[in-house]
Amino acid sequence: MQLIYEKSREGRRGIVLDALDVPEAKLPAALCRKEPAALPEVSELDVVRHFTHLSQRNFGVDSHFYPLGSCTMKYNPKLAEAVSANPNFAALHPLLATSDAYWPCLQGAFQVIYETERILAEIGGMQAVSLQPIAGAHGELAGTLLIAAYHRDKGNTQKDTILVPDSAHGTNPASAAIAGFKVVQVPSAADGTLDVEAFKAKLNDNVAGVMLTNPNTHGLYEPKVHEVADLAHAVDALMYYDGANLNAVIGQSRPGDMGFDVMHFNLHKTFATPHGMGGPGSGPVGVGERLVPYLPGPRVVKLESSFGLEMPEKSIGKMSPFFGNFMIALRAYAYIRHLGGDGLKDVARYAVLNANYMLARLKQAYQPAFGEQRCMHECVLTAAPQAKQGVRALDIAKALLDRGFHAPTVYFPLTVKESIMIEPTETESKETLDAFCDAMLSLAEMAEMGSDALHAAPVSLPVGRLDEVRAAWELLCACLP
Amino acid sequence: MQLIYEKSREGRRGIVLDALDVPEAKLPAALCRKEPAALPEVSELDVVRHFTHLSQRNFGVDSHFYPLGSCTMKYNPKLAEAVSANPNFAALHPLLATSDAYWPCLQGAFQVIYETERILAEIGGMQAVSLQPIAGAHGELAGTLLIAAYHRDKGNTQKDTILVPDSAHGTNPASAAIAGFKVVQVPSAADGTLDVEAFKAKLNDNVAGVMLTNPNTHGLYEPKVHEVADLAHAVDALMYYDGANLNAVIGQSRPGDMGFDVMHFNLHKTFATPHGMGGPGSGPVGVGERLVPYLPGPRVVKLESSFGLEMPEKSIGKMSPFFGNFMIALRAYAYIRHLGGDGLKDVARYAVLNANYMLARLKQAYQPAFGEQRCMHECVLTAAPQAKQGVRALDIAKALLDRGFHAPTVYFPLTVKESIMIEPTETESKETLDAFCDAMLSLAEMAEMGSDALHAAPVSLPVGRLDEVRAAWELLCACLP
Amino acid sequence: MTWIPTTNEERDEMLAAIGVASIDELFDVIPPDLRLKSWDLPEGLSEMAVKRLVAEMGNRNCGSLVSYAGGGVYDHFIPAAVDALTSRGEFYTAYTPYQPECAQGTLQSIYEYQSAIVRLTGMDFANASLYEGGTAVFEAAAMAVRLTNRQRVVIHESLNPVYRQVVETHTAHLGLDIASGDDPTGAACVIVQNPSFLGTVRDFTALAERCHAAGALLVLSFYPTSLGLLKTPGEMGVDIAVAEGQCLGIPLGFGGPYLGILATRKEHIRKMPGRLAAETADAQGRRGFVLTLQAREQHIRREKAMSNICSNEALMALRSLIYLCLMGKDGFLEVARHCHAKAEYLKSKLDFGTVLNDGPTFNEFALRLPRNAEEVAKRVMDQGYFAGLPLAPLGAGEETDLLIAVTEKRTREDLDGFAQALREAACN
Amino acid sequence: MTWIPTTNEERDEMLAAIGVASIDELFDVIPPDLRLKSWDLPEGLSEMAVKRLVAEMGNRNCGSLVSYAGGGVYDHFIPAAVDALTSRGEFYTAYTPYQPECAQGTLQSIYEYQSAIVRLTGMDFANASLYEGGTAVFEAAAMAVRLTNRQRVVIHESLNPVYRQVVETHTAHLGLDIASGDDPTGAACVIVQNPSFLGTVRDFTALAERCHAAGALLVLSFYPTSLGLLKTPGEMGVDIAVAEGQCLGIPLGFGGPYLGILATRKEHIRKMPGRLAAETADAQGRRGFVLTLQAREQHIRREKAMSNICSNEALMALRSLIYLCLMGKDGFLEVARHCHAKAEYLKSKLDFGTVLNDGPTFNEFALRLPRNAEEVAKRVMDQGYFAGLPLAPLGAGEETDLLIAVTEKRTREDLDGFAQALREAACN
Ligand SMILES: Cc1ncc(COP(=O)(O)O)c(C=O)c1O
Ligand SMILES: Cc1ncc(COP(=O)(O)O)c(C=O)c1O
Repeated sequence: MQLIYEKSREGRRGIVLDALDVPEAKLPAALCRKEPAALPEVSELDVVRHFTHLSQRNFGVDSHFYPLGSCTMKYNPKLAEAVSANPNFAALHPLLATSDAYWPCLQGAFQVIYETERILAEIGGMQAVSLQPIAGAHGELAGTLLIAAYHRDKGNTQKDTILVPDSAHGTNPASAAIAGFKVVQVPSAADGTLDVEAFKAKLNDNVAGVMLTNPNTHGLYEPKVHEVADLAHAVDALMYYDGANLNAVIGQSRPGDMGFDVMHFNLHKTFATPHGMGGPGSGPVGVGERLVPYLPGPRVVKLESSFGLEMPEKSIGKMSPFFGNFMIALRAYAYIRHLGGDGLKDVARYAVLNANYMLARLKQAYQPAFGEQRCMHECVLTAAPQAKQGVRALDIAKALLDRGFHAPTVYFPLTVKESIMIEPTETESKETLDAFCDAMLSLAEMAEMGSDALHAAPVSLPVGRLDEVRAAWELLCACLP
Repeated sequence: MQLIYEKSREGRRGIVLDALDVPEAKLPAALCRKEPAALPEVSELDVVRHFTHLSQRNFGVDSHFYPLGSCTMKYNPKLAEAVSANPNFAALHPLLATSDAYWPCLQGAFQVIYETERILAEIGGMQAVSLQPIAGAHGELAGTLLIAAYHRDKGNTQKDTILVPDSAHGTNPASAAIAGFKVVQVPSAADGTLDVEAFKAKLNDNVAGVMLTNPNTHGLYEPKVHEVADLAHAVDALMYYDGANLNAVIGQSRPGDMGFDVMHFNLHKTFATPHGMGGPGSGPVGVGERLVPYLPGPRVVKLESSFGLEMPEKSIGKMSPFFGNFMIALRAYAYIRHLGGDGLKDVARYAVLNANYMLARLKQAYQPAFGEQRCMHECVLTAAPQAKQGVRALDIAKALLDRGFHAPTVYFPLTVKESIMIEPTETESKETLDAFCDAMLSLAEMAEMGSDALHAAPVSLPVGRLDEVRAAWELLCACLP
Repeated sequence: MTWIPTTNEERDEMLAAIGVASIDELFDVIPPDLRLKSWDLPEGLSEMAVKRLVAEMGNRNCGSLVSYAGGGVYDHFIPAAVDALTSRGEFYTAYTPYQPECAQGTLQSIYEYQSAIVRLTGMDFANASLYEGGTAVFEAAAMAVRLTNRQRVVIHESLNPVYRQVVETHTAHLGLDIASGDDPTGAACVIVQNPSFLGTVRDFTALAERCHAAGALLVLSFYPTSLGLLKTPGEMGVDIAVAEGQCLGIPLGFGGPYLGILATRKEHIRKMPGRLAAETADAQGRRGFVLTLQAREQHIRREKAMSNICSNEALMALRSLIYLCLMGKDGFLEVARHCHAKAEYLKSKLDFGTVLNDGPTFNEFALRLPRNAEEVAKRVMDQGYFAGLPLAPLGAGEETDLLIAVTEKRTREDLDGFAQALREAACN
Repeated sequence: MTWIPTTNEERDEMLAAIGVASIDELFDVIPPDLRLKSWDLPEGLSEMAVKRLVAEMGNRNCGSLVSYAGGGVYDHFIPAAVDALTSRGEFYTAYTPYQPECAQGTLQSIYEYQSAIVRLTGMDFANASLYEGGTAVFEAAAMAVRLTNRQRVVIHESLNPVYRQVVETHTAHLGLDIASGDDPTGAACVIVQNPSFLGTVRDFTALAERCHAAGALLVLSFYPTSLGLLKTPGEMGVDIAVAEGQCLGIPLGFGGPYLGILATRKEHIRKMPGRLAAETADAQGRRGFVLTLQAREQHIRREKAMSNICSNEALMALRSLIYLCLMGKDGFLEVARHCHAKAEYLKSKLDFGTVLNDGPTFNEFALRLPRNAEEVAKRVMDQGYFAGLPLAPLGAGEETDLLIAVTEKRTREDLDGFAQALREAACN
């Protein structure tokens, strides 16, 4: 398919403005660019067809089952999209909030923020929540910065380390490091949960915080999470909860009750806001009592008869310039209000049911990474048996594309060789799960028979496997004029 | 692909309402249905995926060049769609207009109707326009009913016949017949235009009206149209203009000036409103002075300082219950206001340029139906040379689908054997026209070489050629529970 | 302002290929005296300016009023997924499926729509769509005339008076005898509506039998939402069932586009107007769908066609199909239940007026007020309500009569507020 | 209320396959003391009720006011095609292109976006997106620290004070020395903004040279729309150019989602944060696109990654790409020309105030009023305007100072009306 730049024709126009109805004005030439930017010269129809065709080269949840482990690719309700098209929100300028003269005109937006933060706090078992972080990783950064502020304030100058399990998502160590902490890794036990003895060995007075997710990235609930929290708290280390896996326990077990002091939510996972080809997400940060004074601000507060803004006493400041990805929060708010308390409880129940069903069906052919254990909202299998026949997890993934399914996550978590991590979510039907399992099982059979076809997959898509080495070598990252 | 009914699972739910907040009410059982309607039981995601997949089995202008002759498949601007999403129009109840108590609340809608009718009248060279007809054929019906009313009013009781050229679109004779007229066909001359001598022979005192389109369905301008009009008027027969081909002459030559008394516009052709897989369209009827008193009503009129409604003196009544397809007219209004007078002139200019360019490129391989004449906005070729090799227009059409183009109109007009009728419209680019011509020429080469592949086409789509005889024989027109 | 992509250079290349010097030359065939005589049109405006212009006009409609107007089209809830799906370009920028292989999306959706209507109505066949509910009544009458070869059409008082006007306009030149009442003797058909224009629910089974005994057909205009609860046309023995499909996920839009529904019995199918999709297969046996029985249609039969309809309302049929799928078996029933219960609740609050219906009603009823209905309407407009339809201007009641419709969108709180406002406006 | 499709029967079949008696049993791993302690959440509401609820909240924002607020995000025109295309499910319901073969739509669009940013800025490389303009400044600073191994970051007064706060929050625990001014000595970078927060346009070429001479980098925060006219970061010799991309077809949306843009020179590419798409081919030689240089990223390098960013703003990058394509070379320039000319026109009408900028401005300027700016703002709010941003609460001016931004959406008539309203509010 051509690039839009290759479709450009000199002099062709898309959008045209009205003639200027005020006098022309000129800036000094020295301040001006020499040549107009070489943007494509295309018609509106060129643009519409081009991007319609590009879209047709994508799998999305709207078109395909998308069991991408750790990403919670659930159905993105059209209600939420409709609600966010409301111009009374969509056209609202965020900096108006900097002057209280304008607050009377922002009450609806303030209320959305206030209520969403209250509701998320209840869901997480937290004291308060800030919508400022833009994505999950940004929530982690906010969290680690809160931990740093807490210790700085308490004079805990020696606390320079964050403990992270080896199964953690890459953003956890990265966020801690970006915040300014040393990162120390804690190994997992053979059963896939945190090795508490190893944890104890790493825990010391320098530890400022511990980042966990529960269930962990092996899809397993950490049964000793409270013990770990107690151990951490004993050395005044704070517990961070990576909310990426909240879909497994929402309405069942709250991070706050597990002993966590700070957490983030992934609105684009648990709360069904769209993933948008890689974002926008939204990663609100929630805190227990200890960290409330440090929250990012300004915060929406209830005044006498209206909403207004206030800076928390010891705020770490602004994680983002305004109120985070407000329009994403608005979608999540619509999602939550539709489901309500009971509906949200069912989310985890059916997410876990679906994952266990798939595990039960697939474990005959693919080796479960952690024996006979049941999983939570996702299951980790390995293609280790298949690899012996020369068929790797990657081959299975590619072959699934040809069968009309998005592939599961492969090669993550890094702790499991040839891992295949399947997260069906609660919005998929049994017949979809069955069709996918059938495909997986038939691929396992093909692998066993030593079929070479799996190495050729995918064959039904616009391109086959692409040469990544060449890409990195040539580094052609822009089409130049 | 499965039917949505085949995806149904007992007890599965899509949209759920809130619990009823008023007392339950019961209707007498004798008035109630025995069983609930067997509608599908599916989830919202089931529905979204199903219809996303269905859409992917369609060609549309947004995705494909669509040179379907006589249908003016031009680009449907997104502006018009955006404008029609405005709830101040989209949620407005049409019957409110029946009480003048509500008129103050309908001024915006009335203004759209008033202005659109005024503008269309100017475009057609008509005195007045009514938006009531729902589609082109309905406009024709309105027109023939207007002609009938005129003659009835004048006591022209003998006028029971409408003359229609043999090249006319099927709706013309059908509309005249549905209105209650006898239809007499007038043959075309060998050069593709109306045979004036033959016309004279058919013209007599019983003729109530004459239906023409100009350019005619051969894509040729009728140079003697005014002579024909004079002849018709001499026997008090009125001239009807089928506006389906207005795209060829908009801003160049107006039906009113050509001598027509009544016409329809196809907003879904000339004015770029979407064709919606076969509708909705909109077919406003325009009239010259003579027919103004008979127009469908009520009509939006300018009162002192506002808009209101009025029934024309001798109105034929209501062609449709309300104001026609108002939201389609609103789209057309946006289209017209964007282009303005000058922009509309260019529409015909480039539509005609594009068609002649294609004719020039293709006439080497496909026989032009009418010799060396230039065409207007569409050209009629024939696959007669190819048919001798056993390759019919249908085969060319199907093979084009495999090349990523919608097929031109084939086997219409009925006057031309193996006709291929190509209408590129003004919104397509030269490179698209070239790519299509290249494909057509290469198919002609294949035909010449006696390639059998053309009979197998299409091979790249979800289905190959379908068995129409079986469909008519088995008549499976609904999936029953 | 333009959507034309052609650059001047490309234009010149094309002119050269054609062998003319200018575009104007291509228009030389037009005799000079037929050239443009007047062209008094506004100048082009940017997209931005058009958007603003239309938004300003929209602001001159009272978009925020809560409406109790019905009379055949209703303010029902439309799930967001309906718009999200029908706005896909592959649907709305396609046309009639002349090439079925690249239009299976369209054709399967028509087939599924036909199936939904058949399941809803209990009839045997449904067509792919007609223009809207009023012309659908005309099409049904014309079909009955064709089927019976009789020239008399009897219209029952239950029929929407606006639809009757549409039928009269369309038949003005046909020499038919359009009569009132319900006597089928010598008639092609009797046309009834259920619920009636004033909202009354009836069972027309007995009339169907009388019609058939007299060799006439029974045509029923129904309200699709009501079929969540009400006896179906099929159960009543109706021959041709027609409807306005707006209530099935289509915006009010000041009158259109809407959806004409037509369903009939097997024995009448060859005289049915409109398109029809049917299942078939390709040479490999893969299921596919095509348009069938096209010999009924204008593009083949010309002046002998069953109807002149060509472009119909396919996209609206798709909307209604998606709506029916989203609501599903249970949801569709719920909507009807809610509409009915809420209307009954409102009725119970309006004791200052007299309900005029002589039988049970579904979600709409006629109320006689102690004062001129249009005056009352004006007053409650200021309170934020469209009170319903004054019946006098519709020729369907006295000056004091108001037609009030209630949908599932109205909450108890809404209804209480409206009842109060109406009471004040009508009684004070 | 639910989006769960599973029927009770299916649930039971699945439980049987798993070998448990109930869903609850699957949660047995959770120790009883960690079970839900509180769950005080509202009850579920239907889609219809949620829509209404949110619409009511929306009505409590003043959606119809005409806004002259800027300060980094602006009320620019967004062509309808941007929404029409980005709302396609295949775009917005996809995720990170982990499987490039089924994500060529995503990957090609990222590549085309990167190309557009490179063409716009005159830089060598652009990444696939960052969160938004403020955190993008932090990422640039962190990148400069990595590249230079220096610990001092100098922030020029031209930078948006809100962005400075964001940088300070993010660097609080890094032990960096955050200084003010423009002295590059010993600095990792100097961070400037063009136009400045108050709207002044400058040429930073000389500063770039000074920076490079001192071994420091120059980071520039730019306003994409202004690059229709203004000297590019590339032309100035900037090392890292960052921007808020909201002006490129993204709604204001009370603060997000927006788009962080980052572009840099070839020599810095391996220290760049964020994703990067590159061209390559498959075994058959068909062109395709993949993510590349992933060893910079968290999922591979973990605590040693260039940034912790994972989900970014891909859909917003797509919006900006579509916007830039629709506007095209000429249209994009036109927008800048109009913004500038209209702002100059408004400026000329505001002679009752003092323009505070010490140089030319693009489309935004700071005005000193004869009266408290917030009071004036309140008054003109009643006339239907957001007058702009009072500068005192932003710590960027006196109580009398107002920051006023003008976009191509304002007509001369708008500007005249606003100037008049402002005059009355400020002077009477
Ligand atoms: C376990 C886990 N933690 C954190 C993240 C980071 O979230 P985000 O991509 O929103 O920054 C992810 C994202 O995939 C994740 O799976
Ligand atoms: C020449 C001609 N006349 C009339 C019509 C009928 O218009 P509509 O389909 O809007 O009823 C058409 C439609 O294709 C046509 O091409």
